[in-house]
Amino acid sequence: MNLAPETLVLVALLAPFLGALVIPLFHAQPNLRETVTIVTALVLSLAVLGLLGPVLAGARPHVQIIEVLPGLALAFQVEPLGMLFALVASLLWIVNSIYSIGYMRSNEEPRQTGYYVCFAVALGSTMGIAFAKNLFTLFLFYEALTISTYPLVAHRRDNEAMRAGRLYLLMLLGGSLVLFLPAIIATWVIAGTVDFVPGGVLGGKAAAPTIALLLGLYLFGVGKAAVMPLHFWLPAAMVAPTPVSALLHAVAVVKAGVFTIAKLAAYTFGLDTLSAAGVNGWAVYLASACIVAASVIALTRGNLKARLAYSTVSQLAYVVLGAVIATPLALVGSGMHIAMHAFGKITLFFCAGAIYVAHHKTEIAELDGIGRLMPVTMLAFLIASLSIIGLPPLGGTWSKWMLALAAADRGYMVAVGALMLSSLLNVLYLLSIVARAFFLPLPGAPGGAPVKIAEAPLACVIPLSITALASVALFFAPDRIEALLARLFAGG
Amino acid sequence: MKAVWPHLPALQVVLPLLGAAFVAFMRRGRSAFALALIVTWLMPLISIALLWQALTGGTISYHLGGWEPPWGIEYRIDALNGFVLVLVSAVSAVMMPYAHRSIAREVEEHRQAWFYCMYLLCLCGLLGITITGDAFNAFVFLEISSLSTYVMIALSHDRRALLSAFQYLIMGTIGATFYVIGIGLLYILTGSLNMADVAGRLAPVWAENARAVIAALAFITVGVSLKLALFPLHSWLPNAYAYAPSWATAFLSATATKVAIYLLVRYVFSVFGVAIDINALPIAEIIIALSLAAMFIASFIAVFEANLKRMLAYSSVGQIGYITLGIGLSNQAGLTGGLVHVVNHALMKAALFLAVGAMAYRIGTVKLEQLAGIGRKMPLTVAAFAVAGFGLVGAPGTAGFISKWYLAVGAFDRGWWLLVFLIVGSSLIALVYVGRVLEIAWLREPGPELANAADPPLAMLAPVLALTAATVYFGFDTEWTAGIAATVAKALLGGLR
Amino acid sequence: MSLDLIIRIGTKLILPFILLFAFYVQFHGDYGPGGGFQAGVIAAGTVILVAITFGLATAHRIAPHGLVDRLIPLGLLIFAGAGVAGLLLGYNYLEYTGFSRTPAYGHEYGILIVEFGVLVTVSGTIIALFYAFVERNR
Amino acid sequence: MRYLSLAGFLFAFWLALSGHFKPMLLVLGLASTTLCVLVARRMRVADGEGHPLELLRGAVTYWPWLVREIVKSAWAVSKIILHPKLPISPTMTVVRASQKTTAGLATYANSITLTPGTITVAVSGNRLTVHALVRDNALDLEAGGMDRRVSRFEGSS
Amino acid sequence: MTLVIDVVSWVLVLLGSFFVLTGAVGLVRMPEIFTRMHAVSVIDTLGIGLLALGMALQAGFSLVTLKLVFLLAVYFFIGPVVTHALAQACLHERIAPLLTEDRRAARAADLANERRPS
Amino acid sequence: MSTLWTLIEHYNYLVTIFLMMTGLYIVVARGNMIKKLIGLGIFQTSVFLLYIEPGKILGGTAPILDSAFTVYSNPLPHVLILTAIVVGVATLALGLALVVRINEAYGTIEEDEIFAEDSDA
Amino acid sequence: MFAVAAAAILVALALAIARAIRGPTVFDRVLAGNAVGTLAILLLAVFGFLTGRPAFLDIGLTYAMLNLIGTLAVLKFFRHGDLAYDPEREGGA
Ligand code: NA
Ligand code: NA
Repeated sequence: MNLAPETLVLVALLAPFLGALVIPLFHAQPNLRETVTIVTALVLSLAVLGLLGPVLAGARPHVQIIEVLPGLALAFQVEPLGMLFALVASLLWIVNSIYSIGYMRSNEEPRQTGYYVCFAVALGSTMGIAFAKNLFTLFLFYEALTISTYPLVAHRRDNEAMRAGRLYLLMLLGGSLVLFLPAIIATWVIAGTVDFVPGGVLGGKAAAPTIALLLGLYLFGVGKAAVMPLHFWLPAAMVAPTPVSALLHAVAVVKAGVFTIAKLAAYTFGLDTLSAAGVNGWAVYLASACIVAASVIALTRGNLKARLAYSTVSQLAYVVLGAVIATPLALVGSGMHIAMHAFGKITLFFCAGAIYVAHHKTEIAELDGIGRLMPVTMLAFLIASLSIIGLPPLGGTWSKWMLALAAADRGYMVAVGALMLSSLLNVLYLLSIVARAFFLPLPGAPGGAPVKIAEAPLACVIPLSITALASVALFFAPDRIEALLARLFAGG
Repeated sequence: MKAVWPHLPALQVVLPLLGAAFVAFMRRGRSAFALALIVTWLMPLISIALLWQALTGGTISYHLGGWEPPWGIEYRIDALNGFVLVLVSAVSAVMMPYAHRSIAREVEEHRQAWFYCMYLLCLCGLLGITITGDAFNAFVFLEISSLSTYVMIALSHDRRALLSAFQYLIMGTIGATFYVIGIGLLYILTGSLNMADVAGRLAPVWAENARAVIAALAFITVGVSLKLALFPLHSWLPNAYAYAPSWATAFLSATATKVAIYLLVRYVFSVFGVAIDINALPIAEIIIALSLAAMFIASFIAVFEANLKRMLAYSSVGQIGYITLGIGLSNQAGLTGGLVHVVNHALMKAALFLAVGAMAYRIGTVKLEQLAGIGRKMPLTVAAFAVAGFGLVGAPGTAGFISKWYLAVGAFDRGWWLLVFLIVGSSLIALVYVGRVLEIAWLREPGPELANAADPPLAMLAPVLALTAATVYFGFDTEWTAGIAATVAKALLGGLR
Repeated sequence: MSLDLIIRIGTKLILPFILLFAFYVQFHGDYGPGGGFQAGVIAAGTVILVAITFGLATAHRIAPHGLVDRLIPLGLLIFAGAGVAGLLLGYNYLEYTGFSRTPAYGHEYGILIVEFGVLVTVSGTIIALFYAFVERNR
Repeated sequence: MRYLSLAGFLFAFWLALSGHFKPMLLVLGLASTTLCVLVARRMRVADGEGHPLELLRGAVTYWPWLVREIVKSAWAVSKIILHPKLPISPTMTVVRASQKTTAGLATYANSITLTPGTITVAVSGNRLTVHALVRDNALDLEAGGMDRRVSRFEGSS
Repeated sequence: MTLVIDVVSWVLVLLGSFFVLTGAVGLVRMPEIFTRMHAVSVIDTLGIGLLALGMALQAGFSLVTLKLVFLLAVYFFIGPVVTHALAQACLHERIAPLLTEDRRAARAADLANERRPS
Repeated sequence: MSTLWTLIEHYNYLVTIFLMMTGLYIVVARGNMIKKLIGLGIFQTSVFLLYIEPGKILGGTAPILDSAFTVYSNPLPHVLILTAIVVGVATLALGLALVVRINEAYGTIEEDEIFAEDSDA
Repeated sequence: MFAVAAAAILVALALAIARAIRGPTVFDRVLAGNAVGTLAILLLAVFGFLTGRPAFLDIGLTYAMLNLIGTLAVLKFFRHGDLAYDPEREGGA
């Protein structure tokens, strides 16, 4: 099958939405229903993978659906950053789907049909974001992603979940409407276009303070990037089922946020414009502060998922940092960190979910000795933790290294310091869990006595093993990602 | 066909009038509905032909009774009112099939024929206001539409509708009287009632007696603003919309206020604007301030309304604020935004009110607390509500986004950054009131009282879905909405002195 | 109280003249719009007078409900129909020039027809309102 | 006959009002008159009471007499009104009406009312209850001068 | 001739005005409803009549004059009916007329006696 | 002095404004619906006076019976007043009909009592 | 001459209005109201003569007729509380 890249773009965009339409038809046959999900995810991944070759070869497949206003179109174009994001999201969706089946069935969760529908719509929206040719298209799918994930966040339907859902909707949709949209319109008014153009469209169109203001609007307006202090929604959303958390933290939502920031830096502001005097300095310091502050807060959380959530807030700030440092190296680091963190964090969440499925434990204090009950899970947890911390031989090493290098390059020593301090804090808040799991005695069991291994169902364990192994694999294949991202700067 | 062609302007108004007369002879609601349906479906054919003529061949002038203007009454169709004619007639035509079952449920049997008679009169009045080029004739049509509206509201079986109709009658009459005082002053000053003629004669009068011209402008603006429910002259609207028969509410929200807005635009830009330097007066500032108040205060009240129809009614007051804001901005993008929101809001609000009417049809109430889980029972209806509701929020992919885009660009073009944030910020309030409904409708479990609820019959469902689809369609293809609105705005602004 | 003699006779005496006066106003409204309205009011007044002095039943005998309710749309039809007839004769709406070979007469006839429509509608409306008012508790 | 006469009166009324003798208006006048007569028939108003054709002949002498009476009593009432002491002596009384027809009776009662100073308050059979501004007016009526005059007017036909 | 007409119409109009004023004064001065009716009847008869006559003389014999006469005639037919209805309504509402003498009872008896012998 | 003259010359404006204010006041201040309608009627009446002025300016007169019959007459102010009166009468009639039905439904025509009754329900 | 008449009528109008306001019974008001109407017509007629518009006579005629109907209606309404009261059918009051 040799489809034109443009067709593949359309397939990638439409497959999840078609899947979402088909899933409810099999409401009464869960096995068929889940098959639809998996097939859809596979089709999506194949389509995205099919695009990789042409993009690496320098093609920029481009599809315009309709011109909404003169100069403003619903249009798509695949470029390296989006390619990477789409790849990560689509591959992780397969894994996440398998994991979902194990998790949702084991927990006998209600409303599963709606759950899978929303998931598919969310993935379709993510593809829209990844392939958007302009800010309008991106914004459209950005909002669709928020709306489609809202029922997932409120999945439990109790008061806490509803409150989290409301907060989620208000902060993401609200923030995007109040800050992001005006920023887009301002870009339109200033630059006369909102297209993503290599080298940016704002260069020379406005004074530095205006650009700086615009940067602020974007940074805070793109709420999915969870830049502090607009990050509350993310910890609150922990009430959702674990696969949803994985979706939020690794597959789609927050990644869409930081991806948007990175894309804005490369294609709307342009690195030269962004790194000019008086534009980005404050943002670098803000990102650095976020990195440290979120890590410190993570340390204080006793709930496993909450700690992971604040860890995410901190790690997202890495990506933002790279974007606002605005050098090619920093941007490559950013893009790479999107992928690296995705695999690491999804593993951690899968592990947290597996612990919940198998033993209904959510607090870190309850995890004493759990490594003996769930050795595979906790080994994966260890691998992922090391990747997040940025230690070799794991993928996270490279992205962190590039970011630190770029910061030092530009003389942002505070950023370098923040990165180092954060790594230290990562060690503390992640490895302490691993240590507790393996070295502390299991409560209620006599010391040293052999315990029966009690892992979560295979549908949970296999995905988390795969993602953990992928984190290792990524350490050895950074050049592929770099090659892809290097295309960002390869002559327009 | 050829013989009919030149007389389309007359037929646009006369057919509903004749229809109303025939319907009045009927006793049964069913046959009355059938005739009303036929007449209503003819309307868009005529109005589209008229708009096409106006766009391709320039302004149409039809002399009623063969008398030459300015002495005789002239029907005058340019892009602006052709556009409004198409809106009013097309939206009515789309929603008409819905009426039969809904009205049968909400209006007593022996009054249904009477209801359709009033509806046709109202349609005649609204189209008349839009099509006529004569200020006094517009007043007559205004009153025809208003009087029939009062009756339509009062025909609801809810007794509170009577009080609402009465209050609307009081306010509406005051508004119409203000309007007629305004045109009376214009008549004294210029000796003419033909809008175009008045515009031509006003300039020398302005030089001589500016205060009187301002007084006329003020009277007309206040009078029309009452009709279009510009904050704070909106007090009649929430109750009238809440207690009228659901279909009537949808019809009125989509057409009546929009026609009043047309009248305001016509006077501000085509009559006064061409003769006097309208920017020298503080009218834009006043309109913008009131619009902002509407966008925030009325929307805020909507958040706390327990009755869904009242909630949407307050939302209308807020949304009208966006339209008048565009008028107040009076630059290319802003005016385009205001005008395109006339269409977009009409589509969205019609869809919303019809969706709510479908709920009323199925479960007999529109109290929010009794709608828990209704999304499960009436999935398509609530989905339509959601899409149109997100349109109100201005979510991208809906027509509402296009409106807000233009308005914000208009504010930027004026250099008013803060206003941009107010425009988008107010949509947050819409997000809250729409989201509140959706949360209850989708995320709660349905109670036993919803046991028999289901999506309404096709004749009711189809208009809801069609309008919702239009909301989405015009969020992407804007050639016929924003495109024409931009043309109109350009012509209006180009005519300004 | 039995029907008061003086009021009864006074009413009987004056009624035909009131009605004729209505027609006079109708046809002498300066040939312009307007006459039909006053005439309609006066004509309706005769029915109201009958109802007041001779009772509602008598009024109903003279102007039954079915008739009154149909007068309103009938007048409207006459009014709009005359206009449409103008259209059919190839002139603009409400242009009656075609009603006669002499345009001025045609116009005159047109106005007469329209005014008659107004008379019918107005009298029908007022009588209907009167009936609605007096019958509201019956 | 009565209808013919009514038609005559109505048409005369029309001509007086109209003042135009254009054929079209005359036609319209005739049509209106006919329509009025038809309606009058439907209303049953043009009977002996409603269109007292018989009283026409006597009217020539009766009316001038009545006008004279009105002038006299109006003057009298005016004097009373303008008199500083307002010398009124309101009196209610009952007078007998000797007319044979109801039209005649009504003529008498209305004549009393038309003359300032006296008002017919009620009619019951052939008894009229009258309110008079001064006692003398009441006594005059009781004496029956006007009654006889009206009866003669009635009888003359 | 015109002079004569002028003078006569002058006199008529002045007299009419006088009666109109007098009637109005009576309307205010009279103590209660029945007596007030008498005052108004001065306006309704001589007031209107003389003024109309004065004006008719000024206008000469024409359609307008004829019309004026018709107006008067209509007034003469309608006026007493209205007055009578009002008086009757007052009595019915038990508004007691202020009387120096009520001869009703006595007169009713007299009339009854009168009839019996005949 | 000249101001005074202007005022007197435009007495109909003064009367118009006076009637407008009176009518509006009654509409706003009275809770009785019939009184509100009366106020509304007064308010509407104010307009008729306004249209008398242009009649003078344009040299139009009220319809005269024996004037020559003109086919193409201007829309003289009296036509406008008449139309406005028709509209006003129709409005008041409809308002009255509504009040009658309100009285049937609520047993009162005082606005505050009706509000009280509806809030109880 | 007509100015004198107009003045007299105006004064009379004022007096009649005073009575209409003072009442005290509704019948006083009806009486005074009728007088006001009559005087107003008279005034119009005088003005009509002053300005050469005898069309006012038509107004006078209209008024006279409507006055009859109106007064009867008002009186009947006050008497029976009901305009539809039928003396022949419903017998004594
Ligand atoms: Na609306
Ligand atoms: Na008398």
